[in-house]
Amino acid sequence: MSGAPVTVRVQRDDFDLAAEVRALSASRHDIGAIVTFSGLCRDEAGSLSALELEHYPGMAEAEIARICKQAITRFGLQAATAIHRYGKILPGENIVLVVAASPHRQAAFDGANFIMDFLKTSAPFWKKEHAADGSSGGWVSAKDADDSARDRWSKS
Amino acid sequence: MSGAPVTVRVQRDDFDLAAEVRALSASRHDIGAIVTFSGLCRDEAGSLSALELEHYPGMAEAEIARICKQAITRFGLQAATAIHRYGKILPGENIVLVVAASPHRQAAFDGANFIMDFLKTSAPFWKKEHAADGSSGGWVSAKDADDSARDRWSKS
Amino acid sequence: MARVDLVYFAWVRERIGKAEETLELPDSVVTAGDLLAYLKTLGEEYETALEHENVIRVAINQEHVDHHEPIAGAREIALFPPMTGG
Amino acid sequence: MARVDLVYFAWVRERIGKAEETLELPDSVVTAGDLLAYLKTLGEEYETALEHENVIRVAINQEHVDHHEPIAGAREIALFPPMTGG
Repeated sequence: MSGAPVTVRVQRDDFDLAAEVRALSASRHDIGAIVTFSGLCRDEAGSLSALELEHYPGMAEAEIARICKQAITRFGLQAATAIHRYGKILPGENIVLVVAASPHRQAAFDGANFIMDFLKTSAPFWKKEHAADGSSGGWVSAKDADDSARDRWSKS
Repeated sequence: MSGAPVTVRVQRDDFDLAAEVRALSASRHDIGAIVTFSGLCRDEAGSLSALELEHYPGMAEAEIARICKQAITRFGLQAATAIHRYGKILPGENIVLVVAASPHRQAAFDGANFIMDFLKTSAPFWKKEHAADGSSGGWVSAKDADDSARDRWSKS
Repeated sequence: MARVDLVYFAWVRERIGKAEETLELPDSVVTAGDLLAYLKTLGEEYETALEHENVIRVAINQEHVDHHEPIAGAREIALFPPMTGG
Repeated sequence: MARVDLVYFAWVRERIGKAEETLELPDSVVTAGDLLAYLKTLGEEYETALEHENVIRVAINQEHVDHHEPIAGAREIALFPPMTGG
Protein backbone atom coordinates (compact mmCIF):
# COMPACT_ATOMS: atom_id res chain seq x y z
CA MET A 1 0.00 0.00 0.00
CA SER A 2 1.44 3.35 -0.92
CA GLY A 3 1.81 5.57 2.08
CA ALA A 4 2.42 2.58 4.33
CA PRO A 5 4.90 3.63 7.01
CA VAL A 6 8.50 2.47 6.65
CA THR A 7 10.88 2.59 9.59
CA VAL A 8 14.56 2.00 8.88
CA ARG A 9 17.41 2.39 11.34
CA VAL A 10 21.07 1.44 11.32
CA GLN A 11 22.42 1.63 14.84
CA ARG A 12 25.09 0.38 17.20
CA ASP A 13 22.66 -0.34 20.05
CA ASP A 14 20.33 -3.28 20.45
CA PHE A 15 16.67 -2.94 19.54
CA ASP A 16 13.50 -3.83 21.43
CA LEU A 17 11.36 -6.27 19.46
CA ALA A 18 8.16 -5.55 21.38
CA ALA A 19 8.61 -1.78 21.18
CA GLU A 20 9.07 -1.94 17.39
CA VAL A 21 5.98 -4.10 16.95
CA ARG A 22 4.00 -1.76 19.19
CA ALA A 23 5.20 1.32 17.31
CA LEU A 24 4.08 -0.18 14.03
CA SER A 25 0.70 -1.47 15.17
CA ALA A 26 -0.37 0.93 17.92
CA SER A 27 -3.67 2.76 17.52
CA ARG A 28 -4.72 0.93 14.38
CA HIS A 29 -7.24 -1.92 14.14
CA ASP A 30 -6.83 -3.01 10.54
CA ILE A 31 -3.74 -5.21 10.90
CA GLY A 32 -4.41 -8.94 10.88
CA ALA A 33 -0.88 -10.34 10.82
CA ILE A 34 2.54 -9.24 12.01
CA VAL A 35 5.63 -11.27 11.17
CA THR A 36 8.97 -10.45 12.76
CA PHE A 37 12.37 -11.80 11.87
CA SER A 38 15.26 -11.50 14.30
CA GLY A 39 18.73 -12.46 13.12
CA LEU A 40 21.11 -13.36 15.94
CA CYS A 41 24.82 -13.91 16.29
CA ARG A 42 25.59 -17.64 16.69
CA ASP A 43 28.66 -18.80 18.58
CA GLU A 44 29.37 -21.50 15.97
CA ALA A 45 29.70 -24.25 18.58
CA GLY A 46 31.90 -22.04 20.73
CA SER A 47 34.44 -21.16 18.03
CA LEU A 48 33.23 -17.56 17.57
CA SER A 49 33.72 -14.87 20.21
CA ALA A 50 32.16 -11.93 18.31
CA LEU A 51 31.12 -10.51 14.97
CA GLU A 52 32.23 -7.06 13.83
CA LEU A 53 29.70 -5.45 11.49
CA GLU A 54 30.91 -2.77 9.08
CA HIS A 55 28.47 -0.77 6.97
CA TYR A 56 28.31 2.02 4.42
CA PRO A 57 26.55 4.88 6.25
CA GLY A 58 23.86 6.52 4.18
CA MET A 59 23.70 3.85 1.52
CA ALA A 60 22.85 1.15 4.11
CA GLU A 61 19.75 3.05 5.24
CA ALA A 62 18.80 3.95 1.64
CA GLU A 63 19.08 0.37 0.36
CA ILE A 64 17.07 -1.07 3.23
CA ALA A 65 14.36 1.58 2.78
CA ARG A 66 14.21 0.81 -0.95
CA ILE A 67 13.80 -2.92 -0.24
CA CYS A 68 11.07 -2.26 2.35
CA LYS A 69 9.15 -0.08 -0.11
CA GLN A 70 9.40 -2.79 -2.77
CA ALA A 71 8.00 -5.31 -0.29
CA ILE A 72 5.16 -2.96 0.66
CA THR A 73 4.15 -2.56 -2.98
CA ARG A 74 4.61 -6.20 -3.95
CA PHE A 75 2.81 -7.78 -0.97
CA GLY A 76 0.41 -5.01 0.00
CA LEU A 77 2.00 -4.56 3.41
CA GLN A 78 0.47 -2.06 5.82
CA ALA A 79 3.82 -1.22 7.43
CA ALA A 80 7.43 -2.38 7.45
CA THR A 81 10.30 -1.88 9.87
CA ALA A 82 13.94 -2.89 9.44
CA ILE A 83 16.72 -2.27 11.94
CA HIS A 84 20.31 -3.36 11.37
CA ARG A 85 23.05 -3.12 13.97
CA TYR A 86 26.73 -2.42 13.35
CA GLY A 87 29.87 -2.66 15.47
CA LYS A 88 30.81 -5.53 17.73
CA ILE A 89 28.08 -8.11 18.34
CA LEU A 90 28.41 -11.01 20.75
CA PRO A 91 26.93 -14.53 20.41
CA GLY A 92 23.28 -14.52 21.45
CA GLU A 93 22.88 -10.83 20.57
CA ASN A 94 20.61 -9.42 17.89
CA ILE A 95 21.98 -8.38 14.50
CA VAL A 96 18.91 -7.47 12.49
CA LEU A 97 15.16 -7.07 12.90
CA VAL A 98 12.48 -7.03 10.22
CA VAL A 99 8.79 -6.49 10.94
CA ALA A 100 6.04 -6.75 8.31
CA ALA A 101 2.34 -6.08 8.89
CA SER A 102 -0.55 -6.92 6.61
CA PRO A 103 -4.25 -7.76 6.72
CA HIS A 104 -3.53 -11.44 5.95
CA ARG A 105 -0.89 -13.84 7.13
CA GLN A 106 0.83 -14.99 3.94
CA ALA A 107 1.62 -11.44 2.80
CA ALA A 108 3.23 -10.69 6.16
CA PHE A 109 5.34 -13.88 5.97
CA ASP A 110 6.33 -13.21 2.35
CA GLY A 111 7.06 -9.54 2.99
CA ALA A 112 9.43 -10.21 5.89
CA ASN A 113 11.09 -13.08 4.01
CA PHE A 114 11.56 -10.91 0.89
CA ILE A 115 13.04 -8.04 2.87
CA MET A 116 15.54 -10.38 4.56
CA ASP A 117 16.59 -12.04 1.29
CA PHE A 118 17.29 -8.71 -0.40
CA LEU A 119 18.79 -7.13 2.68
CA LYS A 120 21.34 -9.95 2.86
CA THR A 121 22.42 -9.57 -0.75
CA SER A 122 22.16 -5.84 -1.40
CA ALA A 123 22.39 -3.84 1.82
CA PRO A 124 26.02 -2.73 2.29
CA PHE A 125 27.04 -4.57 5.46
CA TRP A 126 30.05 -6.83 5.98
CA LYS A 127 30.75 -9.25 8.80
CA LYS A 128 34.16 -9.98 10.25
CA GLU A 129 34.58 -12.90 12.62
CA HIS A 130 36.58 -12.84 15.83
CA ALA A 131 37.54 -16.38 16.81
CA ALA A 132 37.30 -17.61 20.37
CA ASP A 133 41.00 -18.49 20.30
CA GLY A 134 41.85 -14.81 19.87
CA SER A 135 42.69 -14.97 16.18
CA SER A 136 40.72 -13.03 13.59
CA GLY A 137 38.56 -15.47 11.68
CA GLY A 138 38.55 -12.98 8.81
CA TRP A 139 35.72 -11.65 6.68
CA VAL A 140 32.64 -13.79 6.18
CA SER A 141 32.25 -14.90 2.56
CA ALA A 142 29.04 -14.24 0.69
CA LYS A 143 27.01 -17.41 0.14
CA ASP A 144 25.64 -18.59 -3.18
CA ALA A 145 22.62 -19.79 -1.21
CA ASP A 146 21.81 -16.17 -0.37
CA ASP A 147 21.84 -15.23 -4.05
CA SER A 148 19.55 -18.19 -4.79
CA ALA A 149 17.21 -17.15 -1.99
CA ARG A 150 16.99 -13.67 -3.51
CA ASP A 151 16.57 -14.91 -7.08
CA ARG A 152 13.53 -17.08 -6.29
CA TRP A 153 11.52 -13.85 -5.90
CA SER A 154 11.96 -13.04 -9.60
CA LYS A 155 10.63 -16.40 -10.80
CA SER A 156 6.91 -15.83 -10.40
CA MET B 1 15.62 -31.48 16.23
CA SER B 2 14.27 -34.02 18.66
CA GLY B 3 14.30 -32.69 22.18
CA ALA B 4 13.76 -29.13 20.94
CA PRO B 5 11.56 -27.35 23.48
CA VAL B 6 7.89 -26.87 22.61
CA THR B 7 5.78 -24.35 24.52
CA VAL B 8 2.02 -24.46 23.94
CA ARG B 9 -0.59 -22.48 25.83
CA VAL B 10 -4.28 -21.82 25.34
CA GLN B 11 -5.30 -18.91 27.50
CA ARG B 12 -7.82 -16.13 27.95
CA ASP B 13 -5.22 -13.46 28.69
CA ASP B 14 -3.01 -11.62 26.26
CA PHE B 15 0.59 -12.74 25.74
CA ASP B 16 3.86 -10.82 25.75
CA LEU B 17 5.73 -11.24 22.46
CA ALA B 18 9.10 -10.16 23.84
CA ALA B 19 8.81 -12.36 26.93
CA GLU B 20 8.02 -15.42 24.79
CA VAL B 21 10.97 -14.77 22.48
CA ARG B 22 13.23 -14.25 25.49
CA ALA B 23 12.02 -17.45 27.15
CA LEU B 24 12.78 -19.44 24.03
CA SER B 25 16.20 -17.93 23.29
CA ALA B 26 17.59 -17.00 26.71
CA SER B 27 20.93 -18.48 27.73
CA ARG B 28 21.63 -20.16 24.42
CA HIS B 29 23.98 -18.92 21.69
CA ASP B 30 23.22 -21.33 18.86
CA ILE B 31 20.08 -19.68 17.47
CA GLY B 32 20.56 -17.70 14.27
CA ALA B 33 17.00 -16.81 13.36
CA ILE B 34 13.74 -16.26 15.21
CA VAL B 35 10.51 -15.71 13.32
CA THR B 36 7.36 -14.67 15.15
CA PHE B 37 3.83 -14.54 13.82
CA SER B 38 1.16 -12.54 15.64
CA GLY B 39 -2.43 -12.86 14.47
CA LEU B 40 -4.59 -9.88 15.44
CA CYS B 41 -8.30 -9.12 15.48
CA ARG B 42 -9.18 -6.73 12.64
CA ASP B 43 -12.15 -4.36 12.96
CA GLU B 44 -13.21 -5.06 9.35
CA ALA B 45 -13.45 -1.35 8.51
CA GLY B 46 -15.35 -0.66 11.69
CA SER B 47 -18.07 -3.29 11.19
CA LEU B 48 -16.74 -5.68 13.83
CA SER B 49 -16.88 -4.93 17.56
CA ALA B 50 -15.35 -8.18 18.86
CA LEU B 51 -14.53 -11.80 18.16
CA GLU B 52 -15.58 -14.59 20.51
CA LEU B 53 -13.18 -17.53 20.38
CA GLU B 54 -14.46 -20.95 21.43
CA HIS B 55 -12.13 -23.92 21.78
CA TYR B 56 -12.04 -27.60 22.73
CA PRO B 57 -10.00 -27.68 25.94
CA GLY B 58 -7.40 -30.41 25.97
CA MET B 59 -7.62 -31.22 22.28
CA ALA B 60 -6.67 -27.64 21.36
CA GLU B 61 -3.40 -27.87 23.29
CA ALA B 62 -2.71 -31.40 22.03
CA GLU B 63 -3.27 -30.52 18.36
CA ILE B 64 -1.08 -27.41 18.53
CA ALA B 65 1.70 -29.36 20.27
CA ARG B 66 1.49 -32.06 17.61
CA ILE B 67 1.79 -29.44 14.84
CA CYS B 68 4.76 -27.78 16.56
CA LYS B 69 6.55 -31.11 16.89
CA GLN B 70 5.96 -31.85 13.21
CA ALA B 71 7.45 -28.46 12.32
CA ILE B 72 10.47 -29.08 14.55
CA THR B 73 11.19 -32.39 12.84
CA ARG B 74 10.49 -31.18 9.32
CA PHE B 75 12.43 -27.91 9.45
CA GLY B 76 15.04 -28.72 12.10
CA LEU B 77 13.76 -26.02 14.44
CA GLN B 78 15.61 -25.45 17.71
CA ALA B 79 12.45 -24.41 19.56
CA ALA B 80 8.80 -23.59 18.90
CA THR B 81 6.17 -21.70 20.87
CA ALA B 82 2.47 -21.36 20.10
CA ILE B 83 -0.06 -19.48 22.20
CA HIS B 84 -3.73 -19.18 21.28
CA ARG B 85 -6.22 -17.03 23.13
CA TYR B 86 -9.91 -17.76 23.67
CA GLY B 87 -12.87 -15.73 24.89
CA LYS B 88 -13.75 -12.21 23.78
CA ILE B 89 -11.10 -10.42 21.75
CA LEU B 90 -11.37 -6.81 20.63
CA PRO B 91 -10.09 -5.25 17.38
CA GLY B 92 -6.37 -4.55 17.64
CA GLU B 93 -5.87 -7.30 20.21
CA ASN B 94 -3.76 -10.41 19.75
CA ILE B 95 -5.37 -13.76 18.91
CA VAL B 96 -2.43 -16.07 18.31
CA LEU B 97 1.35 -16.12 18.57
CA VAL B 98 3.79 -18.51 16.93
CA VAL B 99 7.55 -18.37 17.46
CA ALA B 100 10.07 -20.55 15.59
CA ALA B 101 13.81 -20.60 16.15
CA SER B 102 16.47 -22.19 13.97
CA PRO B 103 20.13 -21.81 13.02
CA HIS B 104 19.16 -20.42 9.60
CA ARG B 105 16.53 -18.00 8.45
CA GLN B 106 14.48 -19.97 5.91
CA ALA B 107 13.79 -22.82 8.33
CA ALA B 108 12.50 -20.34 10.89
CA PHE B 109 10.23 -18.66 8.30
CA ASP B 110 8.97 -22.01 6.99
CA GLY B 111 8.48 -23.44 10.47
CA ALA B 112 6.33 -20.54 11.67
CA ASN B 113 4.39 -20.48 8.39
CA PHE B 114 3.75 -24.26 8.55
CA ILE B 115 2.58 -24.09 12.16
CA MET B 116 0.13 -21.29 11.32
CA ASP B 117 -1.27 -23.07 8.26
CA PHE B 118 -1.96 -26.28 10.19
CA LEU B 119 -3.12 -24.47 13.31
CA LYS B 120 -5.78 -22.67 11.25
CA THR B 121 -7.14 -25.86 9.72
CA SER B 122 -6.77 -28.45 12.46
CA ALA B 123 -6.63 -26.83 15.89
CA PRO B 124 -10.16 -26.89 17.38
CA PHE B 125 -11.01 -23.19 17.64
CA TRP B 126 -14.05 -21.38 16.29
CA LYS B 127 -14.62 -17.66 15.84
CA LYS B 128 -17.93 -15.90 16.31
CA GLU B 129 -18.27 -12.30 15.19
CA HIS B 130 -19.98 -9.56 17.13
CA ALA B 131 -21.03 -6.77 14.79
CA ALA B 132 -20.54 -3.11 15.67
CA ASP B 133 -24.29 -2.51 15.19
CA GLY B 134 -25.01 -4.85 18.13
CA SER B 135 -26.15 -7.82 16.06
CA SER B 136 -24.31 -11.12 16.12
CA GLY B 137 -22.44 -11.54 12.86
CA GLY B 138 -22.55 -15.29 13.41
CA TRP B 139 -19.85 -17.92 13.12
CA VAL B 140 -16.94 -17.29 10.80
CA SER B 141 -16.90 -19.74 7.87
CA ALA B 142 -13.83 -21.82 7.15
CA LYS B 143 -12.01 -20.63 4.04
CA ASP B 144 -10.97 -22.82 1.12
CA ALA B 145 -7.85 -20.67 0.93
CA ASP B 146 -6.81 -21.97 4.34
CA ASP B 147 -7.11 -25.57 3.14
CA SER B 148 -5.02 -24.69 0.08
CA ALA B 149 -2.39 -23.02 2.27
CA ARG B 150 -2.15 -26.20 4.34
CA ASP B 151 -2.10 -28.51 1.33
CA ARG B 152 0.90 -26.80 -0.31
CA TRP B 153 3.08 -28.34 2.43
CA SER B 154 2.36 -31.87 1.15
CA LYS B 155 3.44 -31.09 -2.41
CA SER B 156 7.19 -31.22 -2.04
CA MET C 1 -24.89 -50.81 23.82
CA ALA C 2 -21.83 -48.58 24.33
CA ARG C 3 -21.88 -45.63 26.65
CA VAL C 4 -20.06 -42.57 25.33
CA ASP C 5 -19.64 -38.90 26.22
CA LEU C 6 -20.53 -36.58 23.36
CA VAL C 7 -19.31 -32.97 23.23
CA TYR C 8 -20.42 -30.31 20.77
CA PHE C 9 -18.82 -27.03 19.73
CA ALA C 10 -19.67 -23.77 17.96
CA TRP C 11 -22.81 -23.90 15.82
CA VAL C 12 -23.19 -27.65 16.32
CA ARG C 13 -23.47 -26.96 20.05
CA GLU C 14 -25.86 -24.04 19.50
CA ARG C 15 -28.15 -26.00 17.18
CA ILE C 16 -28.27 -29.14 19.30
CA GLY C 17 -28.86 -26.89 22.30
CA LYS C 18 -26.36 -28.46 24.66
CA ALA C 19 -22.59 -28.62 25.07
CA GLU C 20 -22.39 -32.27 26.13
CA GLU C 21 -24.37 -35.37 26.94
CA THR C 22 -23.81 -39.04 27.63
CA LEU C 23 -25.58 -41.52 25.35
CA GLU C 24 -25.98 -45.27 25.10
CA LEU C 25 -25.34 -46.08 21.46
CA PRO C 26 -26.94 -49.12 19.79
CA ASP C 27 -24.54 -51.75 18.44
CA SER C 28 -25.53 -50.79 14.90
CA VAL C 29 -23.46 -47.59 15.32
CA VAL C 30 -20.02 -48.71 14.18
CA THR C 31 -18.38 -45.74 12.47
CA ALA C 32 -18.32 -41.98 13.09
CA GLY C 33 -20.63 -41.65 10.09
CA ASP C 34 -23.08 -44.14 11.64
CA LEU C 35 -23.09 -41.97 14.77
CA LEU C 36 -24.06 -38.87 12.80
CA ALA C 37 -26.87 -40.78 11.08
CA TYR C 38 -28.08 -42.14 14.43
CA LEU C 39 -28.06 -38.74 16.14
CA LYS C 40 -30.21 -37.29 13.35
CA THR C 41 -32.97 -39.74 14.38
CA LEU C 42 -33.03 -38.26 17.90
CA GLY C 43 -34.89 -35.05 17.08
CA GLU C 44 -35.23 -31.99 14.96
CA GLU C 45 -32.39 -30.11 16.71
CA TYR C 46 -29.94 -32.89 15.77
CA GLU C 47 -31.31 -33.00 12.27
CA THR C 48 -30.71 -29.26 11.87
CA ALA C 49 -27.26 -29.34 13.46
CA LEU C 50 -26.03 -32.28 11.38
CA GLU C 51 -27.94 -31.53 8.17
CA HIS C 52 -24.76 -31.08 6.12
CA GLU C 53 -23.09 -34.22 7.40
CA ASN C 54 -20.03 -33.88 5.20
CA VAL C 55 -18.88 -30.65 6.83
CA ILE C 56 -19.18 -32.00 10.38
CA ARG C 57 -15.81 -32.84 11.90
CA VAL C 58 -15.48 -35.71 14.36
CA ALA C 59 -12.84 -36.23 17.03
CA ILE C 60 -12.56 -39.42 19.07
CA ASN C 61 -10.72 -39.10 22.39
CA GLN C 62 -9.55 -35.66 21.18
CA GLU C 63 -8.09 -36.82 17.87
CA HIS C 64 -9.50 -36.02 14.43
CA VAL C 65 -11.05 -39.01 12.62
CA ASP C 66 -12.70 -39.49 9.24
CA HIS C 67 -16.37 -40.43 9.07
CA HIS C 68 -15.58 -43.97 7.97
CA GLU C 69 -13.47 -44.70 11.04
CA PRO C 70 -14.84 -46.99 13.79
CA ILE C 71 -15.80 -45.47 17.13
CA ALA C 72 -15.01 -48.61 19.12
CA GLY C 73 -13.11 -47.70 22.27
CA ALA C 74 -14.27 -44.09 22.26
CA ARG C 75 -14.68 -42.50 25.69
CA GLU C 76 -15.37 -39.02 24.28
CA ILE C 77 -16.60 -38.12 20.83
CA ALA C 78 -16.67 -34.48 19.72
CA LEU C 79 -18.69 -33.04 16.85
CA PHE C 80 -17.92 -29.59 15.49
CA PRO C 81 -17.82 -27.40 12.37
CA PRO C 82 -14.64 -26.79 10.34
CA MET C 83 -12.15 -24.92 12.48
CA THR C 84 -11.61 -21.18 12.19
CA GLY C 85 -8.92 -20.37 14.72
CA GLY C 86 -5.59 -18.66 14.16
CA MET D 1 40.06 14.99 -15.57
CA ALA D 2 37.18 14.33 -13.17
CA ARG D 3 37.55 14.68 -9.42
CA VAL D 4 35.81 11.99 -7.42
CA ASP D 5 35.63 10.76 -3.82
CA LEU D 6 36.39 7.08 -3.49
CA VAL D 7 35.33 5.04 -0.44
CA TYR D 8 36.36 1.50 0.36
CA PHE D 9 34.81 -1.09 2.69
CA ALA D 10 35.68 -4.39 4.38
CA TRP D 11 38.64 -6.26 2.87
CA VAL D 12 38.86 -3.84 -0.05
CA ARG D 13 39.50 -1.09 2.53
CA GLU D 14 41.95 -3.23 4.47
CA ARG D 15 43.94 -4.23 1.39
CA ILE D 16 44.09 -0.74 -0.10
CA GLY D 17 45.03 0.49 3.35
CA LYS D 18 42.69 3.47 3.52
CA ALA D 19 38.97 4.07 3.92
CA GLU D 20 38.68 6.94 1.46
CA GLU D 21 40.56 9.22 -0.87
CA THR D 22 39.87 11.81 -3.53
CA LEU D 23 41.32 11.18 -6.99
CA GLU D 24 41.51 13.00 -10.31
CA LEU D 25 40.53 10.43 -12.90
CA PRO D 26 41.83 10.62 -16.48
CA ASP D 27 39.21 11.04 -19.21
CA SER D 28 39.93 7.50 -20.41
CA VAL D 29 38.09 6.19 -17.33
CA VAL D 30 34.51 6.00 -18.59
CA THR D 31 32.89 3.01 -16.86
CA ALA D 32 33.07 1.50 -13.37
CA GLY D 33 35.11 -1.31 -14.94
CA ASP D 34 37.56 1.25 -16.37
CA LEU D 35 37.95 2.69 -12.88
CA LEU D 36 38.90 -0.69 -11.42
CA ALA D 37 41.46 -1.22 -14.18
CA TYR D 38 42.87 2.26 -13.63
CA LEU D 39 43.16 1.84 -9.85
CA LYS D 40 45.13 -1.39 -10.33
CA THR D 41 47.85 0.69 -12.05
CA LEU D 42 48.28 2.83 -8.92
CA GLY D 43 50.19 0.31 -6.84
CA GLU D 44 50.51 -3.15 -5.45
CA GLU D 45 47.94 -2.60 -2.69
CA TYR D 46 45.28 -1.72 -5.31
CA GLU D 47 46.33 -4.68 -7.42
CA THR D 48 45.88 -7.02 -4.45
CA ALA D 49 42.59 -5.48 -3.36
CA LEU D 50 41.05 -5.55 -6.83
CA GLU D 51 42.70 -8.75 -8.10
CA HIS D 52 39.38 -10.58 -8.56
CA GLU D 53 37.67 -7.71 -10.36
CA ASN D 54 34.47 -9.62 -11.01
CA VAL D 55 33.60 -9.94 -7.31
CA ILE D 56 34.15 -6.24 -6.54
CA ARG D 57 30.89 -4.35 -6.14
CA VAL D 58 30.62 -0.72 -7.18
CA ALA D 59 28.21 1.93 -5.96
CA ILE D 60 27.95 5.38 -7.50
CA ASN D 61 26.44 8.07 -5.30
CA GLN D 62 25.34 5.25 -2.95
CA GLU D 63 23.53 3.18 -5.60
CA HIS D 64 24.67 -0.21 -6.90
CA VAL D 65 25.93 -0.17 -10.51
CA ASP D 66 27.25 -2.81 -12.88
CA HIS D 67 30.85 -2.61 -14.07
CA HIS D 68 29.80 -1.56 -17.56
CA GLU D 69 27.92 1.50 -16.34
CA PRO D 70 29.40 4.98 -16.89
CA ILE D 71 30.72 6.91 -13.91
CA ALA D 72 29.97 10.32 -15.38
CA GLY D 73 28.37 12.55 -12.75
CA ALA D 74 29.71 10.52 -9.85
CA ARG D 75 30.48 12.52 -6.69
CA GLU D 76 31.21 9.41 -4.60
CA ILE D 77 32.19 5.97 -5.81
CA ALA D 78 32.34 3.05 -3.37
CA LEU D 79 34.16 -0.24 -3.89
CA PHE D 80 33.45 -3.22 -1.65
CA PRO D 81 33.19 -7.01 -1.51
CA PRO D 82 29.88 -8.91 -1.82
CA MET D 83 27.68 -8.02 1.12
CA THR D 84 27.28 -10.28 4.14
CA GLY D 85 24.85 -8.46 6.41
CA GLY D 86 21.58 -9.68 7.81
